[in-house]
Amino acid sequence: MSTSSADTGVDRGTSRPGSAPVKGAAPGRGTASAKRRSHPFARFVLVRLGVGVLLCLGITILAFGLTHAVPGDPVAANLGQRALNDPAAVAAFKAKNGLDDSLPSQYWTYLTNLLHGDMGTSQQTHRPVWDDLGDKIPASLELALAAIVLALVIGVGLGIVAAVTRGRWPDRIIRVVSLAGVSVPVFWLAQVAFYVFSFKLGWIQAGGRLSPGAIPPDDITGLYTVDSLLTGEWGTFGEAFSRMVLPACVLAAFNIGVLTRFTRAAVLEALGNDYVRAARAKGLPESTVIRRHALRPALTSILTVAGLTFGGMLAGTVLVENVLSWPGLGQYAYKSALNLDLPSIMGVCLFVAVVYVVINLLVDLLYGVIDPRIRLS
Amino acid sequence: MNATPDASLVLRDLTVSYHSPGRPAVRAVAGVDLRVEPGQVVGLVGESGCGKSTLGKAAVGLLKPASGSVEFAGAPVTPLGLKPRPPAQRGLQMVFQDPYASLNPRRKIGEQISDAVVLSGGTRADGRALARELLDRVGLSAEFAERFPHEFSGGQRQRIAIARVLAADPSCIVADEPIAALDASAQASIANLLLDLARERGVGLLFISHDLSIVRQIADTVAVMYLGTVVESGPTDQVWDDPRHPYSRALISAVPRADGNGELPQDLPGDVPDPAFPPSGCRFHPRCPIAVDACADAEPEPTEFLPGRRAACSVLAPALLKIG
Amino acid sequence: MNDTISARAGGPLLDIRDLVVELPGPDGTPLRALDGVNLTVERGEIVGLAGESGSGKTMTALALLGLLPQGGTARGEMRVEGRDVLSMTPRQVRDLRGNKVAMVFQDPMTSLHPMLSVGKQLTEHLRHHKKLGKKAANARAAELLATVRIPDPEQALKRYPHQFSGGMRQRIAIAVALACDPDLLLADEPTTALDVTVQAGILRLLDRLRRENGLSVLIITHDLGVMSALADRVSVMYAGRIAETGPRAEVLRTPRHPYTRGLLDALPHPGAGTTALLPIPGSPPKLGLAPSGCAFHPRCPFAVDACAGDRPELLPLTEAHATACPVDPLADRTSPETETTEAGAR
Amino acid sequence: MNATRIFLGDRLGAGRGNRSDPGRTGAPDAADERAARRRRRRANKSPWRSPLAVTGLVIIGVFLVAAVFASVISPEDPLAQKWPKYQAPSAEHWFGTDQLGRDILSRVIHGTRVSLPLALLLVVLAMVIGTVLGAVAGYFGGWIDMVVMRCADLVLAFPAIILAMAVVAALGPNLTNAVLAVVVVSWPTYARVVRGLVLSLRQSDFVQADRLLGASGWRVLAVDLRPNLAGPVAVLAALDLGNAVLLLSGLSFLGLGAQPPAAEWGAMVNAGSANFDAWWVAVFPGAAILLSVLAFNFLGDTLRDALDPRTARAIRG
Amino acid sequence: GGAKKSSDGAGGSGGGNDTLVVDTSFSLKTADPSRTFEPTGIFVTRAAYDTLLTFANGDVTKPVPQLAASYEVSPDGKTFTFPLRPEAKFNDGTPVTAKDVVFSFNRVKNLKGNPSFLLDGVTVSAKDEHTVVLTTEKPDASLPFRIPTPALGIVNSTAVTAHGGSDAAGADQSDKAEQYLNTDSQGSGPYKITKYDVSTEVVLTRNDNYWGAKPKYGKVVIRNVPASTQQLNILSGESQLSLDMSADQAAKVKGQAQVLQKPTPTTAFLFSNDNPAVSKITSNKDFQEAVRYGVDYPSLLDVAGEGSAQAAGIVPGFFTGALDASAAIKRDIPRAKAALARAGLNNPTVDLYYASDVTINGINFGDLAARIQANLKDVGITVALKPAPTQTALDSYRNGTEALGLWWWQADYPDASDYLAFAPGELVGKRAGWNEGANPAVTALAEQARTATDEAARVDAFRKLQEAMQQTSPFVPLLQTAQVIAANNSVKNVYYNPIWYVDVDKLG
Ligand SMILES: Nc1ncnc2c1ncn2[C@@H]1O[C@H](COP(=O)(O)OP(=O)(O)OP(=O)(O)O)[C@@H](O)[C@H]1O
Ligand SMILES: Nc1ncnc2c1ncn2[C@@H]1O[C@H](COP(=O)(O)OP(=O)(O)OP(=O)(O)O)[C@@H](O)[C@H]1O
Ligand SMILES: [Mg+2]
Ligand SMILES: [Mg+2]
Repeated sequence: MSTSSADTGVDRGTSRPGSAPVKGAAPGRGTASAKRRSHPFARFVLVRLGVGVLLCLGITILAFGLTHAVPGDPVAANLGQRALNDPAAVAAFKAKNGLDDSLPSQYWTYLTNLLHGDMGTSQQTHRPVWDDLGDKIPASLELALAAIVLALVIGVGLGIVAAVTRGRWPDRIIRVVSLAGVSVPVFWLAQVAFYVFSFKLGWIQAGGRLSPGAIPPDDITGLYTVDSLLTGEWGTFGEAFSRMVLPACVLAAFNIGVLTRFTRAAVLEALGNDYVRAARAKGLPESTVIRRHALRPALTSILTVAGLTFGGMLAGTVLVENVLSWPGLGQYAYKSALNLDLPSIMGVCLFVAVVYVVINLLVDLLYGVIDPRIRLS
Repeated sequence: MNATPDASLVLRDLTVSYHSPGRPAVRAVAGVDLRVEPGQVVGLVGESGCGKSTLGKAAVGLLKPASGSVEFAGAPVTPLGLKPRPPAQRGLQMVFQDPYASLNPRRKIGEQISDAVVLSGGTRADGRALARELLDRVGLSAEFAERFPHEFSGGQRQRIAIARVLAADPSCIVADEPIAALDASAQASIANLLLDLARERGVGLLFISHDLSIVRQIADTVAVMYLGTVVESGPTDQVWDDPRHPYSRALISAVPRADGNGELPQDLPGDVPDPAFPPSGCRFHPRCPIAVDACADAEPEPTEFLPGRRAACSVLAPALLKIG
Repeated sequence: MNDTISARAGGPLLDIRDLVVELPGPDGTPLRALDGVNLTVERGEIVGLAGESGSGKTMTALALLGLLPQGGTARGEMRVEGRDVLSMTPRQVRDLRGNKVAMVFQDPMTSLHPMLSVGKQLTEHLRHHKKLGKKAANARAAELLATVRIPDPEQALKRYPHQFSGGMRQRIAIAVALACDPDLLLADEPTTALDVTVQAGILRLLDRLRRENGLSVLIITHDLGVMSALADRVSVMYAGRIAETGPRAEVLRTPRHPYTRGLLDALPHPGAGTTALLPIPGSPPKLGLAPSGCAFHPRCPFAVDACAGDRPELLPLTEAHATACPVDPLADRTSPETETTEAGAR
Repeated sequence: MNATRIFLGDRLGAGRGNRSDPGRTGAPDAADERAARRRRRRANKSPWRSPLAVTGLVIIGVFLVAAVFASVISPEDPLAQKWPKYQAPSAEHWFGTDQLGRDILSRVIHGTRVSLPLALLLVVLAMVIGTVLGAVAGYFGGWIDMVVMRCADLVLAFPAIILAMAVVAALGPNLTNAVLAVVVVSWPTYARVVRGLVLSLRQSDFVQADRLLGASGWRVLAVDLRPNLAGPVAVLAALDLGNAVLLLSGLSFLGLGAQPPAAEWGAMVNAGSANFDAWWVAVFPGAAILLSVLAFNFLGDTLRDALDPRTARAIRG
Repeated sequence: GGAKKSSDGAGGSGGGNDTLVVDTSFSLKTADPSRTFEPTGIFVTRAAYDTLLTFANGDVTKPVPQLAASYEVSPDGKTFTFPLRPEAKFNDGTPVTAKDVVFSFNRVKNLKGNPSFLLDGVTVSAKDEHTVVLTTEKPDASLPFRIPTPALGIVNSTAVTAHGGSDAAGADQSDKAEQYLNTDSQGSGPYKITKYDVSTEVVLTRNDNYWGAKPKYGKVVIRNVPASTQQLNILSGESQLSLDMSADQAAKVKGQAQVLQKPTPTTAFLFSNDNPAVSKITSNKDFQEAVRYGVDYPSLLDVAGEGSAQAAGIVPGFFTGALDASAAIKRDIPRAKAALARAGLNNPTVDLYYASDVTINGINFGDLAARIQANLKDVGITVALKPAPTQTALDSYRNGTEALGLWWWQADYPDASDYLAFAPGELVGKRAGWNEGANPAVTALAEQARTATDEAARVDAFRKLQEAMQQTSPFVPLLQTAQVIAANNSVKNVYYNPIWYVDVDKLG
């Protein structure tokens, strides 16, 4: 030990002008700043919205670049065998669809039109893409919503059961079932389900959202089940509902598997928290402990997965809608891709991006609702 | 092996800020002067969140100071970028608080210890030999070199971490609460190990802790930190026996003693304020038992009232000087 | 003090006899975490339970509340006011929890639910156990917050844990525990995660509650300083057994078990100057791997051959003081073991 | 499908941040050394001994053998159109015959040679690209991070299947094009996970300690972080393998992947949709997809248990 | 059963109902007749737009009057006069006049859409308000066979003009009436289009102003349904008519529903590119012969299913001028091998291009290609399959760069002259690399067939042409597909029409 008295090892701390005039009295600092603190969340949402818009813009560039760079010729796709060899017809087609311009100028035209709500005209349906999407989106949305609700109810339920019985037989069975759910090829499942329930047993009518010729309910939301309920058309509701059962179940299978697995993991993680032990130590019934104390924190990760699976459901709808002839976006996207119908492909991509952004935003907002830490800081 | 005499660590008016988006910058260290000589043990104590770790990291170059300077062995310590640390600075090392996080869980401990050798141009074989030697030095079996960290207890891991630091042949070690996560008995043995290093090898030791009693036991000098600033410093026994700053006093009288007397420690109401919104004037004034109105206005200058003893309190300053 | 209190009540408030707790090991075989623990807490008394990490302090408290980790089993006797908890139905145990026996956990940062308001956490069990209405429960909750010295209790009810500092949170956690007027508070390292200044406040709060409300507390800690400040009686645990138990002053001043003594020696001593600390060599045995005989003997400087043989029983030295060491270690305070680098060398 | 992978990654990342309790992990004291090791061995092995893992391994083994020895094992030439079409399963044709009178069993066996290697290729490509980009983005941060992660965002918001469909429609349907198209959209999962891991590990004490010893940024990535990334990435890849099989067979099902006369399971399922009365045409190849994906998922799950002690503990209680 | 209540009370099934449900796999792009060229579109516009002439009861060998009361051909075969029926009315009640016909035909020409070729070289004029005159540049015996094509349906010129329609030159740019016509048909046919969705459903409602016999069904729902579901729906009674089942499926339905299996005017053919620049191998005449005799035609019929027939020549069997079935090529492996040997080719490898995403009358071209691959393997030719979605495949097909191509040709109108496109230098000929001057003899025969006006001369010319092509062309006609039409037993009067499937209005 060699400390000389002259050299204490600690030097003078120099002072500098106080940086923040805010008086940080320790206790109760939440009250005064609670209002100011809600702003960051609103700003966060706004920022996310802005980022979302940029993302959509990026998507249009990406989609545009990809679809226009590929060597396929939309002229061949959209003119018949006869007209193809008619130079006049080809020229007319190109001029009409602006295929002669340079790529950037085509993109610019697309973008300016887009800002005016014009997504171009589909080359296969000869209708404005906007109208096409307007027709197809509700059908797919209805299906996807039904599937996600189904998946949430079953998936979260099974997940909780598995978490609570972890290591015991219900958990093991649920584990295998959920793994099977994420492993089953959806197109095959659709076929098998169709074969069994429609073909062999004749229980379920498939194909279309309503029976042929039936008049859909008034267009309020575009979702037949909801609209028919709103207008009180019970018969139509029954029909729309029964026709949705099979495709929705098939579409939900994968997501049930995913949600079960994540719910289980999230609930298990939550159950391992000290505050759950603390809740038990309060003498609360186990059901309350799980519902109020374990499920709530698990909900954030369940929501994330639900949001992502919902956004990712399009892949499923392409397959399911094609097998079970559901007149939705999936079929439309498939046809558009096959026909290199560029405006339609762009439209679908843009829509998917918007859904992605909206879902993410929604999930973020819901985080705020669920978790006060996010809402308040 | 012995550190060069000038291998001291000098912090001058060090300020470190954290910037996170959407929040005001947090000045976690707000102007600190500190000096660690070779062979000297300097204790740094303070409540949680007062900026001890921040200071420690800035001292070794893991954080970039907002202002002020850090010097080691006469040369400025450069903040770490993507490039390897200059060899001259490798004599300045750090021991971390959490023995579970400070070892790579997926690499054998022998390998981790020998890194220092390899990185300074030695061969793997040299490194391995040194690792065995150092494991022995910190009181572990040389065979352990082939094992992974998860096979060890907290105390043993902390020894391994120290062995790794020793492999760089340091002349100054910053130890950030190296014993906080350990049992009393393990705490004692790690504290002893570090103390031995300082004594035997002449290594300077900046010993960061929130546990006053252990600092009291091993440090030569102590600095008491409050909300980013050093409020009092001086030789350990003097500060302990005769704390002047009201905060040091509160801190010391809050330590319960295991003497069986049943005395309740004194409490200090309130908490350390959020460093993002520090109180104006003397940072301690909202909790200070002797504060006067003026304390809210001016930040007190540290006064050296006895040789090697300083305190920063404007209320006491005149009295202190008189005593001194 | 003890005498008067125990005389007033019919028997001890808490009486644990021969508690054995087994936990499933990684491969499912049961391992003994507690191996015959005896412990009593009288009314209005604060009992300290000390010991190194992993010695089974927390398990003792959890066993009492029936909250052992999944697969854990408890045997023996645990009487609260004379009723054996182990023979109660799960429902009866739940009625006990948070009601008659409440618990405060170590880390106030994690033991409060981050997503529920303080008010909700204070009242949910109050309403469950005491069948109070919302209004009454809230009033009581505000009262509780005032008791634990939270400023502006009415407002605090609406806030969330993250809006409070660590010390405040621990006060809130204590308020939560006190909500149903429990007779016994199990405090599992309630101050370990806190700064000394804040710790002092919490210790004072507990002391006040004992004095004012006659609350009994079982305080679990590895900090002998805390023990010395607060506890009336102290039990020291090692490897799932009680090594020594007795009045605070006797145990801390004249420890009769080498382990207690080792713990004390490892602490820095005011007035001892900058001398080396004296760690206990080695580390405590892992779960299920306790050595035969006296579990401490491999680390014990006083060990004799016999120590590895039979398991030493807890033998009374005086009326209140007992130790599980047959070797009398009442030698001088400097132990023969002074090497500091012993730990882990074996 | 993408969605799951992302989230899965996040969870893997989160798992690493978890700190174990001081004092819970034991020391290898001489006395308990042997018992501890024995138990460790048993504990380490157990995930691989679970029925799930064994089933997965057996199925994968069978498929691998089938792939390697396809021509030896399969009873017939998968392309031979020698038999009457649409024959129901019989002793002669266990799985029946298809619309061109080919033996479905032989085609299912030969299908292993199409789906599995390409799924593997897809996953490996995505994994390598994603891991490298993610590690670089996470470690070096700044604008590199910005660019990489914005690209990842963009690609994640882009509907993979549409991209694949459009690319394949334009470049011609074959599985290699499909693989390339899907790689373009599947690397971000890995990039995100790896970036998250690197971000959390980069600040970890052991990395800082290594930096203090003089390690450069690259060395930290290569030496310190690589082994820590390997586990989570392996789990991710194992679980992704199943998704890849699903996606590729889905594209084939839509007619955008494997083409006649190749024996590809998805395309075979599609052939079955032309004639539901001949259920066997679709059912057996579909079952092969299900089984192989299931097996990959079993293995992925097991791998995660084995690598993440926390989950393993939770599962075993 | 599919009896379901729907809002208007018209259920899907059961006899005596007013609604007819037709299931088909949609191939539909527009309901504007002047642009229509796809099977489903033709089916739909046929019901909504009457034409000057038509084919009755599925007999396409004889055009019969519809909007025209009769027609008259000038002796030089270049002028066609059509007096219009005075009673004919559009669905809004206004009469059909010569002005409407002129407008409709000119619009088809000037829209330059797929069907505009139908009026190549044709000039239309109104002689008076009720007489239309068409003149052609060359004698054209096939014109009366083209007139019934639904693309030449007569639109209400007033209404269409009012909604942006144009028949002037430049209509391809200026005409804006398509949208309007998609939702609101303006024809004089028995039905009106009341709902139109290109990918799901088209609904036809009885035109109460129809000038002819009232159709039985008040409402016709045409749904886009995959073939597999069509089978199910027919069996369950949810639909009454199915247009796309395969022969294999038809076999399962027989007995429970009426099944019609008729040859169509769609010929599937294979070609070996005649252009040496594309392939040295396929342009070799001996190689072409090897292919011709190497294909096992009956085995292809097995893939195609019942009802399909080997195509002896390129012209479908039921058209005048078709070759006799007995003249068809038969597989001759030794001859094929010999030809290959002559060509000096030892186990050549060639690429076969085809559209992977089409199913024509239940025949999957991928399956067909796989079968051909197997066939040619027997004679020592290795075929590599090069599938692509139709749009991409069409690209290479149109550019004539395919070595081997497997394609189909569907008659645009029921006359052999439509098949002259296969001649050297013509539309399809060029795609097979059979360019102008490649075979002057065949070109001469084709010209003869084109200009012959006398029935017997035409038949003879077409036969000669096809016989010549059998020996020297790069084309190998494979088969004529079969149309399966399945109908619920309650539906009467089902006739197959090779151009528009069925006359919906005639169903009873
Ligand atoms: N990465 C960071 N970003 C923003 N603020 C930070 C960061 N790290 C620390 N801080 C803040 O800086 C202040 C000082 O932190 P620091 O870790 O240095 O304290 P400490 O004295 O080491 O505390 P402890 O005893 O808890 O370790 C704290 O208020 C903390 O919230
Ligand atoms: N969930 C669990 N499963 C299995 N064993 C456990 C579990 N929790 C604790 N243990 C083991 O039980 C033994 C007693 O643990 P306990 O928590 O009671 O110790 P403690 O004295 O409270 O220690 P600390 O001071 O670390 O809190 C330890 O060996 C520990 O490893
Ligand atoms: Mg710190
Ligand atoms: Mg504990």
